[in-house]
Parts: sequence; C-alpha cells; structure tokens
Amino acid sequence: MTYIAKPKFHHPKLPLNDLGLTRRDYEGAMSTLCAGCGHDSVSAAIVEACFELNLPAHRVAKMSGIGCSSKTPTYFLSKSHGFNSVHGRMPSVATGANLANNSLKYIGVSGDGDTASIGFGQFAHAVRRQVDMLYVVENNGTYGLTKGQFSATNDRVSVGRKGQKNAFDAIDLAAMAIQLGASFVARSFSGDKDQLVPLIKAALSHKGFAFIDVISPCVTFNNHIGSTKSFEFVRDHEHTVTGADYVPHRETITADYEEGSVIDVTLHDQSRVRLRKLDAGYDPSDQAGALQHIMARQAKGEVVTGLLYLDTGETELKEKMEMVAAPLNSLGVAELRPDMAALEKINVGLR
Amino acid sequence: MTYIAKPKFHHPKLPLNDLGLTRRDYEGAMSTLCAGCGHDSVSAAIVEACFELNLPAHRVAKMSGIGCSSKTPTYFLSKSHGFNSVHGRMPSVATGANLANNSLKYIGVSGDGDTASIGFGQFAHAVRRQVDMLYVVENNGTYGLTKGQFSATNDRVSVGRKGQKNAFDAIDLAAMAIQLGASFVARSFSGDKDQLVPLIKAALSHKGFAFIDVISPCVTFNNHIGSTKSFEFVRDHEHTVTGADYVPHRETITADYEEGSVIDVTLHDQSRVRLRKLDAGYDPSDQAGALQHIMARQAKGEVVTGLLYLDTGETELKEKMEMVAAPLNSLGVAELRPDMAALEKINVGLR
Amino acid sequence: MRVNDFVIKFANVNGSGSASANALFAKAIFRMGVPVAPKNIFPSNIQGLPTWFEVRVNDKGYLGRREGIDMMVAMNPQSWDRDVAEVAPGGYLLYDSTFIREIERDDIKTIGVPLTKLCNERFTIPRERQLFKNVAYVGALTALLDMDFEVVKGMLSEQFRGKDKLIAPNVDALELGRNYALKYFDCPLDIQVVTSDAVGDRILVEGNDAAGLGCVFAGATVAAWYPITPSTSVAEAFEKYCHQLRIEPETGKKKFAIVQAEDELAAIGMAIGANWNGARAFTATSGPGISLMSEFLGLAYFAELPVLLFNIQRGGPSTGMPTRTQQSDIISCAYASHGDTKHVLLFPSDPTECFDFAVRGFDLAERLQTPVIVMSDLDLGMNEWTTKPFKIDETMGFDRGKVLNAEQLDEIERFGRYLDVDGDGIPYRTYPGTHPEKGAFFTRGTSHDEYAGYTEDGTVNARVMLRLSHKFNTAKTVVPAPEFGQKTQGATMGLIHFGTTAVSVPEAMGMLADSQIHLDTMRLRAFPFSQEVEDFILSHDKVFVVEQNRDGQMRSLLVNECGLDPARLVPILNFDGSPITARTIANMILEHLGQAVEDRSADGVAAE
Amino acid sequence: MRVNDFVIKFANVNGSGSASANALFAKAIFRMGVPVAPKNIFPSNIQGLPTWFEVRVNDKGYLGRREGIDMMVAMNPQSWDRDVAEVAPGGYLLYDSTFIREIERDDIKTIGVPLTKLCNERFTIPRERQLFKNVAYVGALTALLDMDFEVVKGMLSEQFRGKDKLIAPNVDALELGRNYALKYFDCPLDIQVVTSDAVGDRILVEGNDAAGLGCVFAGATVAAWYPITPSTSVAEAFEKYCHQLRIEPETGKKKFAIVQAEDELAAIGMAIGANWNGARAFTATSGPGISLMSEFLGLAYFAELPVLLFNIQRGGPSTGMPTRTQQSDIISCAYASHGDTKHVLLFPSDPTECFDFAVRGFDLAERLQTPVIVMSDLDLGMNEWTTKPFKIDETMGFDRGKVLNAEQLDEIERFGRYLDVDGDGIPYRTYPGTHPEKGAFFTRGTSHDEYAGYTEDGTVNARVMLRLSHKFNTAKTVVPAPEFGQKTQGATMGLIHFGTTAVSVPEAMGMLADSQIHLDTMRLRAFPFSQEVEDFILSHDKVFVVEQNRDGQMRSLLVNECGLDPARLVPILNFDGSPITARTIANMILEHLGQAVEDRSADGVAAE
Ligand SMILES: Cc1ncc(C[n+]2csc(CCOP(=O)(O)OP(=O)(O)O)c2C)c(N)n1
Ligand SMILES: Cc1ncc(C[n+]2csc(CCOP(=O)(O)OP(=O)(O)O)c2C)c(N)n1
Ligand code: SF4
Ligand code: SF4
Ligand SMILES: [Mg+2]
Ligand SMILES: [Mg+2]
Repeated sequence: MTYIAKPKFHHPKLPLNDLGLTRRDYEGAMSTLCAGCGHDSVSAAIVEACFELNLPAHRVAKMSGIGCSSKTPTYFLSKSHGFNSVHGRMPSVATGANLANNSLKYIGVSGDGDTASIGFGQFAHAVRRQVDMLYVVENNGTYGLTKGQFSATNDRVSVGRKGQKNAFDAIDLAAMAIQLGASFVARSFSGDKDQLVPLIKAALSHKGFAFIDVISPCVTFNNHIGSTKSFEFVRDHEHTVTGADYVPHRETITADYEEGSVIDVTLHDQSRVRLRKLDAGYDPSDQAGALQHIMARQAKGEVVTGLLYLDTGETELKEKMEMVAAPLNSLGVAELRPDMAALEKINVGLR
Repeated sequence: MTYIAKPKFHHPKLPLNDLGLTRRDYEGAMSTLCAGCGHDSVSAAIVEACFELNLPAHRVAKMSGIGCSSKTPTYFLSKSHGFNSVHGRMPSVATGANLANNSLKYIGVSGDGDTASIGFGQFAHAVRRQVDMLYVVENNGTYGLTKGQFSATNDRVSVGRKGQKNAFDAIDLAAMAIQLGASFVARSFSGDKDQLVPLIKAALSHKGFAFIDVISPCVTFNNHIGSTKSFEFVRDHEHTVTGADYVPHRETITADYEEGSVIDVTLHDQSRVRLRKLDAGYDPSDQAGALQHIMARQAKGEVVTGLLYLDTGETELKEKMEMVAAPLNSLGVAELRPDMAALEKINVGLR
Repeated sequence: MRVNDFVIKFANVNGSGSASANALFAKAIFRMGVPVAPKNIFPSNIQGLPTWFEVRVNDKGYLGRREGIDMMVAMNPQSWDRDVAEVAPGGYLLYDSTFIREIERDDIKTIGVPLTKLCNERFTIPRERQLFKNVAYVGALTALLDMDFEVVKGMLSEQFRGKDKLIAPNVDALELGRNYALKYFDCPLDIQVVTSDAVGDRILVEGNDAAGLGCVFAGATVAAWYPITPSTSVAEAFEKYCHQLRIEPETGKKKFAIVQAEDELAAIGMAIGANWNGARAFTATSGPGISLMSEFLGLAYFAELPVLLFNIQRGGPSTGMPTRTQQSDIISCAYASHGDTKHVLLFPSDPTECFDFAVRGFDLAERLQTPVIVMSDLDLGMNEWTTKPFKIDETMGFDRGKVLNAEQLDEIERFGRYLDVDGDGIPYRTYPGTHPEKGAFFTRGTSHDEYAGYTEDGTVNARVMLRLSHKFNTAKTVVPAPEFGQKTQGATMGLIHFGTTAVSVPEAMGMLADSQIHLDTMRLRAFPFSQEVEDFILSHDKVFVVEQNRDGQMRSLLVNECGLDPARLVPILNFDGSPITARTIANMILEHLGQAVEDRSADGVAAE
Repeated sequence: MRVNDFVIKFANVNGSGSASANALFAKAIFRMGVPVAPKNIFPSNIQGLPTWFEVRVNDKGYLGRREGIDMMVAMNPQSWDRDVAEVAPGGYLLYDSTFIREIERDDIKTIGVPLTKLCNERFTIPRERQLFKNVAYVGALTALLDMDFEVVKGMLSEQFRGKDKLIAPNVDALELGRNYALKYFDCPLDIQVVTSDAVGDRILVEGNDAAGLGCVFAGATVAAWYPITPSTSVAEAFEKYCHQLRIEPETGKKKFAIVQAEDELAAIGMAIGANWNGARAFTATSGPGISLMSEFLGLAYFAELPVLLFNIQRGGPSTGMPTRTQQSDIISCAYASHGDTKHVLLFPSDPTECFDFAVRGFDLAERLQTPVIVMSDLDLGMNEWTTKPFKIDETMGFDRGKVLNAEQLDEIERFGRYLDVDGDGIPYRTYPGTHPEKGAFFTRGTSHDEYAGYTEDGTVNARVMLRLSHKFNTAKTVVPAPEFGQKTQGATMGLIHFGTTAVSVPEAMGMLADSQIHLDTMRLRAFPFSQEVEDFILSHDKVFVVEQNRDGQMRSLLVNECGLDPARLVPILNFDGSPITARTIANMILEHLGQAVEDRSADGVAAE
C-alpha cells in the first residue's frame, strides 16, 4: 500500500554505487507486512544486491503471484515495472514477458503456497524451459495472507500454531528445481543476509533459470515452537553446504582461501561466483549427487542452505528458441510485416 | 467407442480364476486406438492382472483424464464404473472418489501429456497425499490424440517424426514420484508383458500411491528412428534394476532364487512381492539412492525399468485423514445427522 | 435521545487485538436483547493497516448498513482524518486523549479517554498494554451508553473460561475505562442501550459458520477447498462442527474428510469425484476460484453429477477487492463454462438461510444431478447477523435423488444412465461398486447417448442437450420459491431483490412510503426462476431490480430467462464494495421517479 | 443434369490415407474454376473409425452445407448402412465392388468399381494397395463427372514435386480407376463438372491457416498455445508462415517465439506477459481452454492488458463433441471471468475475415487495452473455403494504441496509468524499461486508483469500474461494423446472423423468396454492438437470430446489451454439430410463420 508517502531525499552521506545511486534509489513503497516478517528482509536483500550490482532499476521487471510474499515487489525497486499477476501463475507471465524482451532482468517473487500448490505445474515448466530469471520463493511453510493454513512445503514433523499435526510430507522446492534441471539452485534464510545477498547477486548474473528457496519465517502464523520454519529452528538447523561469494568481473582474485576448498565459476557476464566448500561431501555441479545429499540431510531434519547446484553450460530459453538478438518487442512494422508481394505469392499458392 | 457389439460368450475351455471368471469377463469394449498402439497392450496387462488377482471387477473404479491413453478404461473391465474426467485432472477426481469409498480399488490411467503438463500439479499432490490407487501413465513422449506434439516427457535427444528437435529436458515422472514420496514406483514397457503384469498385480495389492510409468509407444506419431520412445529404442536401451514377482498370500515361497539377490516384501494384503536384484548397485528401499541411480543411468540414455522404489511403511490417505473404517458413502442419516437437540445446543451457544 | 437505535464505528489498526473487544461490545448489546448488526471492514493484509468495525443497533430490526455514524471510536492515527469526517453532525467522537489531537469539527461532541495512559499505568507487559486499551474503551462505552455491566463482565468470564487468570485483568481494564467515563463525563449520553426483548429467540452468527454447520446436518462427509477470503471460514466451520459432532466415539475416528486442496481446480475435482461415488461433498470458494472451477462445472453439468459449491462473493473482477462485498458473480455462475450450460443457484439472505440452503442444496444437487451454487457474499459470510435459530425437520431424511441399488438393478432389463424414464428430464444413476453385473457405466464429458456410450452422432447429442434443458425446467418447480414481502393494494410498481440486499429492503420501503411510494417486493431465492417470478414482474408496470454489482447481472438473467422486455426492469445498483443501504435504494428509486432525494453519504458510487 | 451443382460425399476409415485423395478431388474442381466447399467430418480418434468428406460444388457460390447427397463414395463397411441411406433419391452410390454388398434401395443408382481388386493386381506393397484405392476412385470420378484430367494429373505432379518417383504410380492409380469407369459405365453421368470462371481470383484455404497468416502480417511475435482440436492448426499455421517469412536471413534466427505451453492457463499467461511487455502475442484454443483461461481474462480486463485469443469453437459443453462445430461459447466469452467483466468479440465468417480479424484484432486489443477474442469455429477453422484473396493496406502501420515513450514521459508532470486523459475511457500505458525515472507502475488485478496504486477505497474502485464501462462504449465505435446483406423495400422482418452461418444465408433467403418471404439481413461482426445493430432491430417488427447453439446465446447478448424486448427476436437454432444449412434456416422461419415447410433431412435436432 502506498498511502504513506515515504520521503525520498538523498542524504548527502549515503554511499553511492557506480551509477551514482544510493540504496534509497532501489527501495520501494513502505511495507505493509507484519512487523518482523521474513519477507521484508528478503526485499532488503534484493535492494542491497541490486545496489551493489549497479543495476539500472528500470531495466528490472518484478513479477509475482498472490500472497504476502507476492506483495513485496511493491516494497523494493519502485522505479521498476511490476506485475502482480494471479495466484500461482507468475511463471507463465514471466515467461511471456521474457520472450518479448530478454534484455531486462526478471525478478520473480513467489510464496510457498503460490509455487508449491496452485503454481506447481507452472513452476516446473518454467524451470524446464530455463526461463532467464531469478525466481525467489519466500518460503514460510504457511499461507500467510489467508491466515495460516499449512502449505505444501510444511514439513511433516512441523506442527501448527494450535498444535495441528501435518499428515503430509513437504515438497522440497530446491530439490525439485534440481531434478527439473534448473541451472542455478540455492537455498537461503531471510535471517542470513550475509549468505542471501551474494546468492542474489550471483543469481542475477547467471543466465538461465536461477532459483532461490529462501526460508522466510511468518512471524504471525508460523514462528512458534514446533514449527520447522521458525527463525529459531532454521538458525539451529541450518547446514550450509556451499558458500558462494560474488566477484564482479573487474575484480582480480586474491588468494585468501584455503587451497582445494574453493572453486571459481565464471558466470555469463564474466563475473564469477566463488564457491567455498563447507561440506566436503558436496559437489554443486553433480545434479544427481547433490540431490541425494540434500535429501539425505533434510531427512535428518537439517536445513541445507547455500548454493546447491550450478550449471553454467545450460542454455536459456531465448537460445533454445533460436530467437534473434534484438528483443522481439523492439521490432517494428518493417521487420515484422512482409509486404504485399509476399502475400500475393501466398494467394497464388492457394489457388 | 462401443458401436461394434463384441460377442461375450464363455468359451467352455477358457481358463477360470478363483471367482469362476474368464479373462473375457475382464475385458472392455473394442479398442478404437490405432492398430499396434502400446496402450492396448497396457489394457491387456491390466485385464490379465485383474484376472489373476481374482478381483471382482465391479469393485474396481477406472479413472482417467483425456487423451488416447485416457480413453483406454473403456477397453478393459466393462463391469467397472469409469470416469473419464477432464484433461489433467484425474488425480483430484480420484482423490475425491477415494475419500468417499476407500473399499474399491482405483485404477487411474493417464498419458504423459495429461500428467506431465496440464496435470503435473494434481499429479504431484496426489502423490503427496498418498492416495490409495494405482496410477498408470501410458508414456509415449507425445500427444497422441492431438496428433503428435512433443510432450514434456520427450527426451531432449529425441527428435520428432519430421526431424523436429526438442530443446527441453524430459520430466522423468518416475523420478518425480520417488522424490515426491510415492510409496510404490515402477517403470515398465508396454512391450514387456512379463514384467508389466506382475508389477500391476503388486501395485494393486499395495496400499498407498502406486505409480507405474509405462513406456507405451505411439505407433502413429512417435515410433520412428530417432525417437527414444519407440519400441525399438526401448527394447534396446531397457535396463531393469529390480525384477518383481507377485506372490499371492496363500502361496508358500519356494526357494528357487539365488541367495542374496532376492528380497521378499510383504504387502498390505499379506501377499508378497519378490524382488530380484538385477542391478547390484540398486536398492529399491533407498529413496535418495534410487533417485541418484536412476538419474545417472537415464543421463546415459538408458531406460531404467522394474520396481524402482517400495516403501510398505508409509500410510495412505485414509489413515492420514484418520477416517472411520466404514466407507463414508455408506453412512446414512442416522450416522451423519446430529439430532435437533444437538442443534438446539448450538443455537443456545449462539445467543 | 437515540435509545437502541444508533450506529457506532470503531477505527482500529488490524492485528492490534481490537476485533475481540469490538465483538464483545456487539454481543453484549445482543445479550441485552437488542438486535445488532456488526460489520467488519478489514484490509487485505494481516497487520498494521486500518480496519473498522461498524455496529448498527436497532430494536425495530432494521439491520442493514446505514449511513451516518452516531459515535466513532477513533483509535487509529492513520485513518484519523476520515474517521473524524465520517461522524454525523451531532454525533460523538471517542478517542485516546493520551495524545493531543486537533479536532477541526465543532458540530460533533468529543470524548477523550486517555486509554494509553491508563493502560500503561495499570499494566506492565507491552502486549497487555496494547490489548487492554481495546477492553478499556469497551468499558468506557458501558458507562457512556448505559449498558448492563454485569452482562459484559459475564461475557468476559465466559470467554476466558479455562484460562481463568485472564479474567481479572480483563475486568480490570473494563473498569478502568468505565470508571474514567463515569468520573469525567455525564453518563449516560443521549445514545443509550436499554435492555429489551426485541431479539427473541434469535441467534448471532456468521453466514459461513451457518453454512458449515448446515453441511454437517446435510450429511456432507467430504469437503475439499482451497483457502480464499471470504470463503475460508465455510470450510473452517465445517471442520469445527465435524469435530464436535462427527467423531466416532468408540474410535475417535472421523466420519468426514476435509482436504485442503492444492488449488480450486483440484478442490472441485475432489468434490465431484466424491459425489460421483455417493458421498455428499462440497467446496467453497470466491470469485477467482469460480473462474478456475468453470471447466469442471461444465463437466458436472453435462455428465450430470451433483456437487454443492458455496460462492462467497467478494469485489470483482480479478483479485479485485478481496475484503469487500459484492453480488457480481451472478452471470459467471449461472452460465459457468463454455458451451450451452446453466446452473442452479441459491441466494441466501441471512445465516439461517445459509444453513437451510446447505441442507436443501445437497437435496437439490442430488435430486437434479447437477451442480448447485449457493451465492452468499462477504457481508453475509463473514459478519455476525441477528438471525432466526437453526431448525431441521427430523422426520425428513436426505433426498439422495434417483439412485438405483443392486435390487432395483436386478429388476430392470437394461440400465440406461441417461434415459429419461420419468419424463422429468432426470435420469437414474448408480454408485460404483453396486452390482457385480449391472449398472456400471462410463461417466464422461464427451458426447454420449442415453446408455452413457460415446457417440459422435450430433442428433443423439442434441437430444441429450434438449433433455438437459427439460431437466432445468423441472428444476424451476423444486428450487426454493421466491418470498413476497410488502404487498400493497393496487401497487403498480414492484421491487426485486436477493441475498444480503434483503436486510435493507424493509427500511427502504419505509422511507419510500414516507414519500407516498408503495412497491410490492419479491425476494428471489433461486435460479432458475419459477413461474411466480415471471408473474410478479408481469403484474407490475415497472419493477426495480436491486443488485450489488455494476452490470445489473440479475436483471440480465431475468430478462434472458423469462423472455421479458427489459424496459420493465429498472436497475438499482451499488458496487462500491460496502453493503447496500436502505437510503441508497430509496434515493435511487426516488431519483428514477424524478422525486426529491434525501441527502446520502454514499457519493456517486452507485450508478445508473 | 446437375452441372457444377451437386454434393458428393466420401465415406472412409480414418488413417487410411483418404484425406489427401479427397482434398485433391475438391481442389481439382476448384482449379477448374468452380467454387467448392469441402467439409471434413472426422472422429475424435486417430485411426480406424468412420470419417467423411463432403464436397459441395456450386457455381452460383452457394457454399453452405446442403442436405441430400447426390453421390456417395462409400468406402467404409462400418458405416455402409447409413451411408447408403443418406443418398438422395435418384443419386449415385459409388462403391468398391470387389466385395459383394446387398444394396436394399432401388431408388438410387449404383456404380461398382472393384477398387481393391484393381489395386491388388497393380500394386504389390500392402500400404500402396491401401493408399492407391483412394486415388483410384478419384480417377473413376474424373471420368464419371467429366473432370479435366490434365488438371488432376497436374496437381499430382505438383503435390509430389521433389519426390518425383511417386508421381508415376499415383497417375497409374488414377488411370486405373478412370479407365475402369470409362470402360464399364456410360461416362459422364448426369452429374458433371464443367470448366468455369466462377472462382475468379478467390483462393481455397482453411480459416485457421488464414488466422495464423494474419498474425504474421499483424506483427505478432509471440504465440503461446496448448494443443486442442480444432484450434491447433492456428498455431501450426503461424509457425509455418513464420518459418517462411520471419527468419532473419543473416543469422537464420527467428523473429518470433512459439511456445507449446503446459496448459491453457499458462498459454494465456504467457501471451499476457508478452503483451504487457510490448510484444504482440496471442493464443488459440477451444471451449475447455476458454473455461481454463477465464481467470486470466478477468485479470487482463481489469488490469487493462491487450491480448488476442482465437476461440475455434467446437461442440460443447465440457469435452463435448471435439470434432464437431458450434457457436456456443458466446456468453462464456462475452462475460468470461467472475465479477463485472465484458470482452470484445469478433466474428469472422470466412477465412479472409480470419486473416483480417487477426490483423485488426491486434490493433483493437492494443487500442482498447483489453482482450479481444476472435470467435471462429471448427467448420471455418478446419475446412477449406473458397474465399477472397488476402490483402493488406501497406500504407497503414500497426495501431499500438496509447503507449508513452521516454520523450513523452519527460513531457508530462505525473504519469497516471489509469487516468482517462482523453475522455474516451482509454488510459495511457508504458512498457517496462522505458524510462529510468518515470512511468514505472505496478500492474495488478487488485483494486487500484488512477495511478495504479493499490486501494481499498470502494468509491475509487467504482470509479475505475465505471471508466471501464465507458471504455467499452468507446469500443462500440471502433470494432468492425455489421454488414448488411439483402435489403428489401419495406421489409418488416429482419434476420441477424454471424460467423459461419453467413455462407448459408443468401441461399436461405432465396428459398424464402420462393415463398414470398423477404427479410432484411444483417451480419454481426463484433461485440460490443454498435448503434447500427440496435437500429436494425428497432426498424423491423420481428427479427430472426440464427445461431448454432442451443440457448440462443447471441440473442441473449443482443437483448441484454441493447436493452431490447426479447419478443422482437426469434431464435433460429441448430446445434447438432454440423454446419447449419440454408434449408434449416428457411424451414424454421417458415415454420415460425406458420407456412408449409419443405422436407428436410436434419431430423428434429434444431430446436425452438
Ligand atoms: C485463485 C486464488 N485462490 C486463492 C486465493 C487466496 N490466496 C491469496 S494469497 C494465498 C496464499 C498465499 O500463500 P503463500 O504463497 O505461501 O504466500 P505468503 O502469504 O505465505 O507469503 C491464497 C490462497 C487467491 N488470491 N486466488
Ligand atoms: C483442457 C483441454 N486442453 C486440451 C485438450 C486437448 N487434448 C486432448 S488429449 C490431449 C493430449 C493427450 O496427450 P497424452 O496425455 O500424452 O495422451 P496420448 O494421447 O498420448 O495417450 C490434449 C492436449 C483437452 N481435451 N482439454
Ligand atoms: S502474515 Fe506472515 S507472511 Fe504475511 S506479512 Fe505477516 S508475518 Fe509476513
Ligand atoms: S495416436 Fe498414438 S497413442 Fe493414439 S491410439 Fe494411435 S498409436 Fe496410440
Ligand atoms: Mg507462504
Ligand atoms: Mg502421450
């Protein structure tokens, strides 16, 4: 909601990025979420990442579905166009937008209800198509906006606020994304800005479908003891398999990491993501192995975070579709409409 | 279609099952599929399995979506009720039917278009709910009924009839089912009746969600060289990890298998499924491991078949829902409607 | 003096705990025997935004929303300006005088109670300080409005039964406000509540609660739903009452199954599957869900499957105004799905009817073998209404419609699922598993003959479609008949209304009577329309059709289905998302008739 | 003698290769300059079921379907009985006399050609033996009907250009049949084709092919679709023509993107996303897809997003008759989605108009910022029609509607996405990424103010809703106007029709004229209806509305939107899934007028 105008003056001492912009320039309207909601931290992390990446905000498009999480695009990047579509159908809208103009950056924000239930089919197929976008699920295990029903990502052992038991297993969206072939898959925690911001930066620099499952607690409906999506639980059970630092492409690498535990992967824009192996058994380039590892650890009640899978070799949608370089929406009559002679030839062929 | 009446006389020499019925009693109307369509073999396997299991046909309900595959319930078990619902939505209809009366056996038949595209969300959630049913996908990598478009299970390397390339990776429905927690997952081939019939029998004896991904070639649109769903390709690339034989619960086990390579698993109705390890590295009770194994082999172009995953410990929907033993549809006014006194008490509480 | 006849409004911040205090206030008046109509006006968000609670108190039983706030309890600085502006001249403004506020109006009376200060002094835990402010202003109101304090105190004890140590601080907070008011103001004011017996045996309940309860008494065993405001509480109520009334005592097991589906398509799919299989099953949703369910509704229509669907309408189109009320899904429900389809609709106008139509809805759906949609709305579903107590006729069973059992199947030669045996257009069905040899058939959404066999013969299909039309004609004779309200000798004009508009109609008629305008009124309760509906229209020169939507959707339906000249039907429309008021109805009719109109506060939102 | 005026029907088994032989036959007549109307009547299955191909040959240009088969080529034993029964008295039955058949009728003439025998003798490969039977009967027909053999032979050469070694055996098969006929029958029969110039510059093309081509010329770059009969070929045609016309020569890359979506919800979601982002995007579907798309249609209506949607209507409701034609989605499209919504519809009546409406549809969708639905049907979409050649006006660009670029944004003070700046109800939009500082806004389906800000103020929302109504009124002035056909001096009765019914109307009018009945006719081309539509109705005492559905959906729309007395509008309905015939129209009108009616073969399927 925008009823409270937020003063937007530039404090002289605010740090500027390469575009001469401050963090304020990447903010949005005032949040109307509950005080303390994890989603607000995710918005802040997106702001931070875009600021640090020097992204021109108007070249970003914000896509979402319906839910508290899906509302958040109003609360960051107010200079970007946004599209708050219908429940669970953001992936298709983002796919269409992407086809029309692949030169923008797409940030899709969704909730676990929005993605794992009503939108599960669209999510899976956006992954499969390798739509070039960052897809963030703000995962709180519950339906915030409709007041606290279990979502499909709620763990079987996780109980409701009033002690309700959950009979069903959770859908692990990150594991799903890996199995479906997403080329960048991470999990993080809204409470862990140091991990989240570099992941968002790397994801935004990746070409292809980048998925981040952010555990983002719902303070109102799912932050109690017994919930596995509470701040406390995640803090206590987080296990980071791969640390990821984002290195802009101009920066040279300084060798301050231990030999062997660090891998540098060059992203499509020549920036790099520096992976730090925090779990010796984990290989973020091995799809089947990563999956097995995650499933095994999660079965033990751990929340596996970090960069889970990265494949810089996969092509993204536009390449798959063999489209021309120019955005389709930039083509005019001259490029698109054949002339009357071409039409007449068709007429002749139909006689 | 039923326009050609099929003579239904009992040949005196046809073998009878324990119910005194012949295979003919389990057949349906004449198929209107293309001659040679894999789906007809699957129908035949279902007939065979039901005959051998001595199932009273009227206690089976046949559920399907839309497609050539979804038409097939007309072609088997003509004494069973059938429900040919809408495209991709059979899982929800089957779930509802199951809740109403869990004492019937449910056989859901779907296609790869029906399940992996439009119905992907419903499929995933039926798995997650452990609906007690046999769910068969007659997987031909194509949309048969709408004349041969690629489906989402079509492998990336598989080319179309006219040489069309496929830019996208296949969704492996069996792997999906495993990850989503289905308690019985198998893959088979319509051309391999010896493997398929016992699998169907075991699946029908299993309590919970039993999934069989049957590669069932479409002779009209996807049986050419270059297709990975052709009879030839599957025959050449099939790799069976676990053989499964169904053992009725009365039969004693005769030890004619090699020690160590055979495991007997008791199903809920006390029948057993005898698993023969054909791939030493494969353990059909290890969810994450099985998944990894399948993904790795499939990546090499193999078609992994057999019983892929079995978990007899998982509860099915009705148990999860803590429902009474009697089917809900058998309860009458007396069991369901509280009396006026109860209502009056509620009225009082609302004053 | 406004005794038992006023409107009070509370302006709060949502998530601040005001809801239960406000509800307590309204219920206390109800307990004093005075009819109330509380309305929650809440944002589509969880915490921190403006929310209002409006209570109309009226012992004549005029309980529709009314313009003009006699007293505003203004607790929210965010909405302060408009809250102050909304007080009727001569009305009261109660506010938290801990903070200094400029009040620009001199035509209203202000009552400052330093609620924050009082609570901060008395309580120490921050959350308590916050919560008890709400209880404290209720306390102040008991003094100001001269409410029966014992009633209010008693209700607190009831509310916290089991958590007894919460009672004392609550009563404390109540007295904090009450004593302050008694001390500093001339209590009572000229707005007062006096104990009465105007409530009679009526109850105070939400429509969705009643609907959920109705489903229990209707014998529904399966509910499949997907959360969406304002329908969520139908499923929640069903669950609550099932837990009370439907647990098998011996085993603790459930004689019901409630599934939170993955979306609305799945929800209705499950409900259809269960009904096909002989269980009574329903789903509940709102606008966006209706759109998503429309493919399945077409299947159920054509394959002739019963299913009950509650549509708790909210502001459309699209996601629209999810926390506001409208009656704008009439057309999309009546003709839901592609192809030639028509669906049975029921229009409850109070919670009692939500209950009754749940019970009757299942009978109709099974009798007619078709979807039945109960067209409630947010106002009815999510607000408490003073309404008649629930009743059932214990001598009546469930009408399961034409279902053949094994014995009956044995008696017939050849079962034809879609044969019109009785000439009423309604065929016979069988449940799966009934008979080893007979009665099995294939349910399909593709064209079929009378034996449920697939056919591509268009003539056969057309015959089936015509029988469906005939069945829909039969429906006219079994759906709830319209109810006739005011009937004036020789009136040449009539008024048609339905659903929640009903509560404002008698008052509107009174206002019109003051201008010597007399209308006969008819309340529609169902679609398709029975002959009486057509007769009513034809027996008047002009009929006003009052609706809460932009396009006059019910009017369209009337014209279309009764084949009437639309010139006879004058649309009276309100679609700003708040319940239509008597004044709006009266004024629009007066305007149409070219008469002088009394001032109304609703400014231009109602059109045509 | 029936020269250039007859109906011939082929009864085949599908998947047996008859389709191309039959099409060859029809096209050959067209090449001889005689207008033809071929119609495929195919099953919803891939192989082995009865399929028919009906060709009407008529040099007066009466190309609607006509009852009475002058010659039946009966190749399918499954459907033999009804095929024989369908031959008009005095007509011919051509059959494969390899097999002995009882023919019970003595009022028809039989022509036995031992096709199987001839082909088995000549060809050795089983598949060839099967396929060439079809070519052989075409050969026989060239002799029997006196067709220009060189034309037919020439077409075979064209068809197999590149696979030249197939030409000879095909010609062989052709001659096999031809020579047998010449030898054993008195050729030609009294049914004949004579070279003519009645075709003029017309082309023979399917509506879906034309629609796909139209999208190319309209500058569409994104197509997202999900396979469904009978709409699939729209996307396929777009793909085919894009490959011809839209590959960047330097790189071989595509100036288009076609996505086979995972379902219809995704298909329209993608089309909407692309349009939002400034590309022209469309989708194509049929009934079930319309139902599934309705939530998104409501979003596009309310958030004011252009999108073009082709609805190739088939027999409803539900999965219905997927391979039969109907016009039964009028209501579900006009009012698709919950809440108060209305959508722009276009009604093409031939392939030329499918092309034109694709081009014009994008202009309208972008000008009006709303969905536009092209309401074609299976008959039009999947059959070849003799139709005017395609034309474009090269001097005209695309009308991209009110879109602000960076310079224009610089010039305005404050951009308001939903402000009615010009008074026509149409606001201005911007594409994402246009300007670093200005013009960004949030697109949403929730209630919003003129600056696209979220609002829960019902009055503001009502204002937006009223502007949408106003915009819809503006639409009336820009959509294609109705076309007036026959206009008789002083006629008191009129006839309204639309879509594929058009092709049967002139002939029906001729039949009525024979009974001294004269009607003025008007063909609707768009919804909303312009003033002319209302005027036409009001200037006649009685107007027949001809539709191919059960419920008279267009009539409802006319009554509802023009506020007319339904008594003026008499429904003429056909919904058996086959295209309406002139005889049906004429007879139903005669019946309505109480006049004697000529015998019709369609038995009772058309109602009211
Ligand atoms: C079609 C449809 N169904 C249901 C809803 C109601 N609804 C709004 S938000 C929401 C769930 C949101 O959950 P999630 O995506 O997890 O977001 P959160 O609020 O938890 O961030 C639902 C069911 C809707 N808006 N549209
Ligand atoms: C809502 C809807 N969309 C599209 C269709 C058209 N349709 C019918 S079958 C089918 C695909 C069938 O493919 P699959 O499930 O793989 O079955 P197969 O024919 O290959 O066995 C489609 C898209 C439909 N009937 N309903
Ligand atoms: S309800 Fe939960 S998810 Fe929604 S804003 Fe509040 S804390 Fe966040
Ligand atoms: S089209 Fe393919 S899937 Fe369909 S019946 Fe024929 S062979 Fe089978
Ligand atoms: Mg959530
Ligand atoms: Mg398939």
